[in-house]
Amino acid sequence: MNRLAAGSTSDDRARSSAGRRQVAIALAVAGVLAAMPLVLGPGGSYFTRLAIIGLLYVASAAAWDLVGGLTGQVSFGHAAFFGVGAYVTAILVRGGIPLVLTLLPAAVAAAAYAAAWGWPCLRLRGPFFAIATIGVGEATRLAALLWEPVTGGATGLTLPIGRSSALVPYYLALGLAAASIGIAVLVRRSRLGLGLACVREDVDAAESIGIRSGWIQVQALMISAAIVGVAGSIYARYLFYVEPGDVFAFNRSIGLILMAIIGGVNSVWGPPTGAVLFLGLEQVLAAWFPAAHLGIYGLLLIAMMLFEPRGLRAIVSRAC
Amino acid sequence: MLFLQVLVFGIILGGVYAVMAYGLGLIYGVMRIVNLAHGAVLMLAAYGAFELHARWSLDPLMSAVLIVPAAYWAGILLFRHVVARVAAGPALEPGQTAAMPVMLLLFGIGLCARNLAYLVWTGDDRTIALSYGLSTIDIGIPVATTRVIVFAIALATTAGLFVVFRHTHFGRSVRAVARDPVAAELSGISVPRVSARAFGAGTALGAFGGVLLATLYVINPEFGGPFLLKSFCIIVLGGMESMPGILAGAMTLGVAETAAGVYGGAAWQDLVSFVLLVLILVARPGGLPSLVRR
Amino acid sequence: MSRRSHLAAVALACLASACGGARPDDEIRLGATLPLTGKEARAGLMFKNGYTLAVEELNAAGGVMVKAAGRKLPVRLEILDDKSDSTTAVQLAEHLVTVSGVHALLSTYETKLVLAQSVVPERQQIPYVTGGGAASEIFKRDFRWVFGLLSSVEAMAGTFADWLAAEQDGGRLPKPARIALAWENTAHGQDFRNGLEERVSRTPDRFTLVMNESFELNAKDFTPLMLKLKASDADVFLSDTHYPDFILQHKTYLQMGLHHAVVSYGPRGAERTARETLGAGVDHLVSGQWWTPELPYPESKAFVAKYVPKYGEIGGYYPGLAYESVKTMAAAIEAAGTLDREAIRGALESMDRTGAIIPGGRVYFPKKTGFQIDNPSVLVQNMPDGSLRIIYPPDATTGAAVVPIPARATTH
Amino acid sequence: MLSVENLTKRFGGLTAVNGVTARFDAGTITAIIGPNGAGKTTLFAMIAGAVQPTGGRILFEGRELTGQRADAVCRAGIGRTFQVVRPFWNLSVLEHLRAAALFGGRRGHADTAGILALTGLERRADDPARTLTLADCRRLEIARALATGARLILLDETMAGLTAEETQSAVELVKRVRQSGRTVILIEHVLPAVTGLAERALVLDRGAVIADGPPREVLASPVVKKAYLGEEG
Repeated sequence: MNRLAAGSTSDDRARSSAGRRQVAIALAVAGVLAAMPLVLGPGGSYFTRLAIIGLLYVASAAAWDLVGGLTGQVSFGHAAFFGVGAYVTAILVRGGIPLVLTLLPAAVAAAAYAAAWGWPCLRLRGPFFAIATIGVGEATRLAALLWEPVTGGATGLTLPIGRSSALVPYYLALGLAAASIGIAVLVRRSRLGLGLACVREDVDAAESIGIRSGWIQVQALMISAAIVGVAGSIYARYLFYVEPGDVFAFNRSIGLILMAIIGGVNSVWGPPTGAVLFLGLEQVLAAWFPAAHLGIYGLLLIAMMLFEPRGLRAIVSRAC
Repeated sequence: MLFLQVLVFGIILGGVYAVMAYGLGLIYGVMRIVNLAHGAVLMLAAYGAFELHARWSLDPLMSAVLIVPAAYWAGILLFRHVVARVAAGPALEPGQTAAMPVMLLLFGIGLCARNLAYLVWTGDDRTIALSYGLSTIDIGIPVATTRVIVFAIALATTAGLFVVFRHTHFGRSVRAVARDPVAAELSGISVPRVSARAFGAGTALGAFGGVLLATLYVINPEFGGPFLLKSFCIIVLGGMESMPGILAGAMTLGVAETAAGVYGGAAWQDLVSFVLLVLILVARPGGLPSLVRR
Repeated sequence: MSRRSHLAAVALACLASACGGARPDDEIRLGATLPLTGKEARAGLMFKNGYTLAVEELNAAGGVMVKAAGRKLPVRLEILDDKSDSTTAVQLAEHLVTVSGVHALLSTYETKLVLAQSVVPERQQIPYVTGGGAASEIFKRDFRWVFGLLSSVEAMAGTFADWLAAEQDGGRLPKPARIALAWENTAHGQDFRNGLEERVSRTPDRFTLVMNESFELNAKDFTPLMLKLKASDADVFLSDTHYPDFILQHKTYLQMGLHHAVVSYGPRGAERTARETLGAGVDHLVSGQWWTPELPYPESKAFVAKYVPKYGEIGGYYPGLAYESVKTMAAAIEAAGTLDREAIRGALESMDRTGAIIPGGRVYFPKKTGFQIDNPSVLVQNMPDGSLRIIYPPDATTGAAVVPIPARATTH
Repeated sequence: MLSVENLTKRFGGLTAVNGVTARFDAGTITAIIGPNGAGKTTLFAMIAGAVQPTGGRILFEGRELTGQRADAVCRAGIGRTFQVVRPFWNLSVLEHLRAAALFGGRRGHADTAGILALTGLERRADDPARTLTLADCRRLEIARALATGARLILLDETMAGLTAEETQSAVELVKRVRQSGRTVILIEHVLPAVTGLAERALVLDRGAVIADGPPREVLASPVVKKAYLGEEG
């Protein structure tokens, strides 16, 4: 099924019933997840913590795909947004502002940062955009290391832990994941989504029908960055500790790419599914093959590129 | 006087940076493939030099004679059986080129190589102790002998590559493929074969760089990462195509880093390359027209 | 399909594991995560050896006496691999507490991992002893459950200052001494700088800071740094580095033909591989350690005698601190006489144990530092014959320091 | 409607278009012809905003378009097709029209049904572009340009590579486009099609206009014959 944008290749009625089924499944999953910590009680805190990370993965992967999939610009630098969000929250919370009030500033800061470097870099296509994002990501990490008065340098910043419960970041993360998937759906149905699809297919042709290719891509990057920024912000509250080497880590950006590739780029459900699988894989690898986790990611990537670069989505749709 | 020192040390550092970037530049220039496994090639070759030195006390410059051809053939095999298959396969999305899958594939290969290094050599730091490792040559200021050797080799490599590309059949066919694969195919050049050889040559150059770097730096599985990122900066600075361009780019970066370290703070050195990378990519669309539009 | 079934599987697994919370108290369960893979794997493994050796030693003696149980209880230690990753270190610590039901936690290694992980004991209210995290940032958060066996890096810088002052008083260093400082841009480096800056500003008659530069981890060129060092005309060069940067930095130092009365790369310099690489270039370097196998204390010598035949060469302070962490926790449990967390915590807070293998030989957790031990570090100097000489603290010295470093005959 | 004044483009030392001045009136079909390398496509690209001129001006409906980027030119009311077809391969025909209508300047008020009927693509409306034939792709590009609400359409070799039958229907299509009130400028190599279609032909050679007038007269003129023969002979 072609999930591209508003556009519609298949029969409308079938689509809307499939859509309704998807919404029902999504709501059911969300409901179960929402009830889970309450059912598990205090013994479930391991689950809760694992789930927070998983939900942040889901949210970020779906957001990454707005740029990497829908726009077709593979970003190796999304950790920059995660880190900016995390730092904004850390700094504000240390200044005595309640966490919830820091989410919006984190989103805005990440989006502004995205606009600042996205505007020039998004003119580049394919591998060049990718290389530029590697540069931006690493430059951001190094700058954070050097900007000690604000970021605490390599030591980073600790957040006051207070007596608050792990459920706060859990529900925030759940909300963010839901919002991120919701935004992924909405963007794909909107004018913006259609324009991005055109830009991805052919920049010149897209411009020939009046699409401002630069601006429209910046919009996508900003939305994506805002979501990932909020994910970073929740992460800061989850870990109570923010440090450049962790929040700006290149591996974070790579992780997002892997998630999207595993699930299938350019789809609403592919990257989130990939995120869940990635989390599972991480846990399994940590337990069973601790010495080989890098290599297994590598082999997975090689195998996917050799046999199905379009990810699980394509495998599933072939099987059905 | 200080400025002169910055210039001299910067240019010599540029020689070091050039040898690490040639392989990446060749593969990109010919096939438009961004070889994210380049760092792993550097790292494995460095370990190769380490092993040969540890077992048979072979000087790295001698071990290059063994490692470089091995890397050439490994590159050719890798290209034929893996890279070319992905390049010919489907893209992430139908209708697009397979550039991203190839890039991600090579990244995956790099991950595997790093993991392999952890398994074989552990995460410990290794060094190659050379009799001349600490000696210096006085050219008004004392300069490390190893660096001067690497610098001289960098110049010689550029000259050698220049000759190869201009005056050999292989070089001419590589240039033809780089200019226009379709036209090359029509004029009777076997593009797959030339591409495989070019990939092999790029891998061999990378391995050569790795061997040379092993004489200067501590070796561990993460050895390649920083070099890969700097290499990007260099080939972008150098205009992506030509070997003299890479040499010039490397020296520019070397001088820029040294100047940043001396006139700014030592900690700014690494930042320089990334900032330059982004600035050049973004600010020179005229000079790099191929970058702006597909 | 697979999406849903996978989610269900994860959920089930979590439910199943969550039920395993309560266990009988017929043994003492300790838990720790360690970086057994990833970039800190080498230290992680030595930590594991140290932990394991101490636990074996306790169990060989029949376990640890717990008064409430009326007998000695065996100790069981569960170690998980956190892959040198802070998120994993947190998750797995949580797992140890809630799923494995450990009575107390020992820590992972590496300051940043400990910074992240130490939130878990505080939230779960479970005693936590760390021999792997030194950053004072860990202890500045008013935590009640986190106890540090490593003196802060600031304190280590202070030890260097104390020793330099002693050399000044012996007339072997000028007063004030001109110090050039280089620090890696990591938590360790920052703390080292903070400690030294504080001492310099407190005793301006003794020290002046003529260079204060940071550098990135795994740098590829230290020429600019050395040019600056040369221009600074210092008496003492103190640098705080990781191993790869130490090698490259000192190589550049030697190649530039620099010379100072005292040269130190913080914790580096005593490694056997450093001498293989840099030869006589490492002679007289001074390094600061939280523990070293050369310490002349009998307890320390006994530990080394047991460790080396079993696990081989000791490279760094790691196994010693790991060993001491287990010993400290066991002592606290014995003193508490129960496995009650609050009681163990109380025992840690009021602990003042002697006979430890770490420099100073005393284990105590002062409240004013946020329960971080405040012992001196041990300073070691490389001798030209390849031996190591302990030159500080005074109760552990094995010879006099060579200050100033004699000029090298020629520079090639 | 459109006028270009002294339009010039140099690539390095090469002058692709050299001081072209011309006016195009509303409701007409003008063919731009000339041998290979005459600068036709460069001239088009400059009008469409894809290439920025080195010198000269472009005026459209009295507005200065010189220096505007392609997307702004489109929103000003000029639509185009490409010499080598460039549809959005993974989008359906209808999505092409919807995107063009949404971004082309009229905010979605395009008569998509009418355009589908005009271009004969009704039956393929839901098919992705990658499944269309070359002739249908050409139609799709015209439909896409129309859906932007363009009043002036630039057609770049719309008939190249088509069969005789397809060419005929393409000629009909262009006529229908004009009848719907649009102005058309086309580059064409298929000369018989030009004579049956355009009122006026503009002949370019080496970047300059060498003839201008009704197609039959122009093609008969000795200068034009020489230019073509010189190239092809």
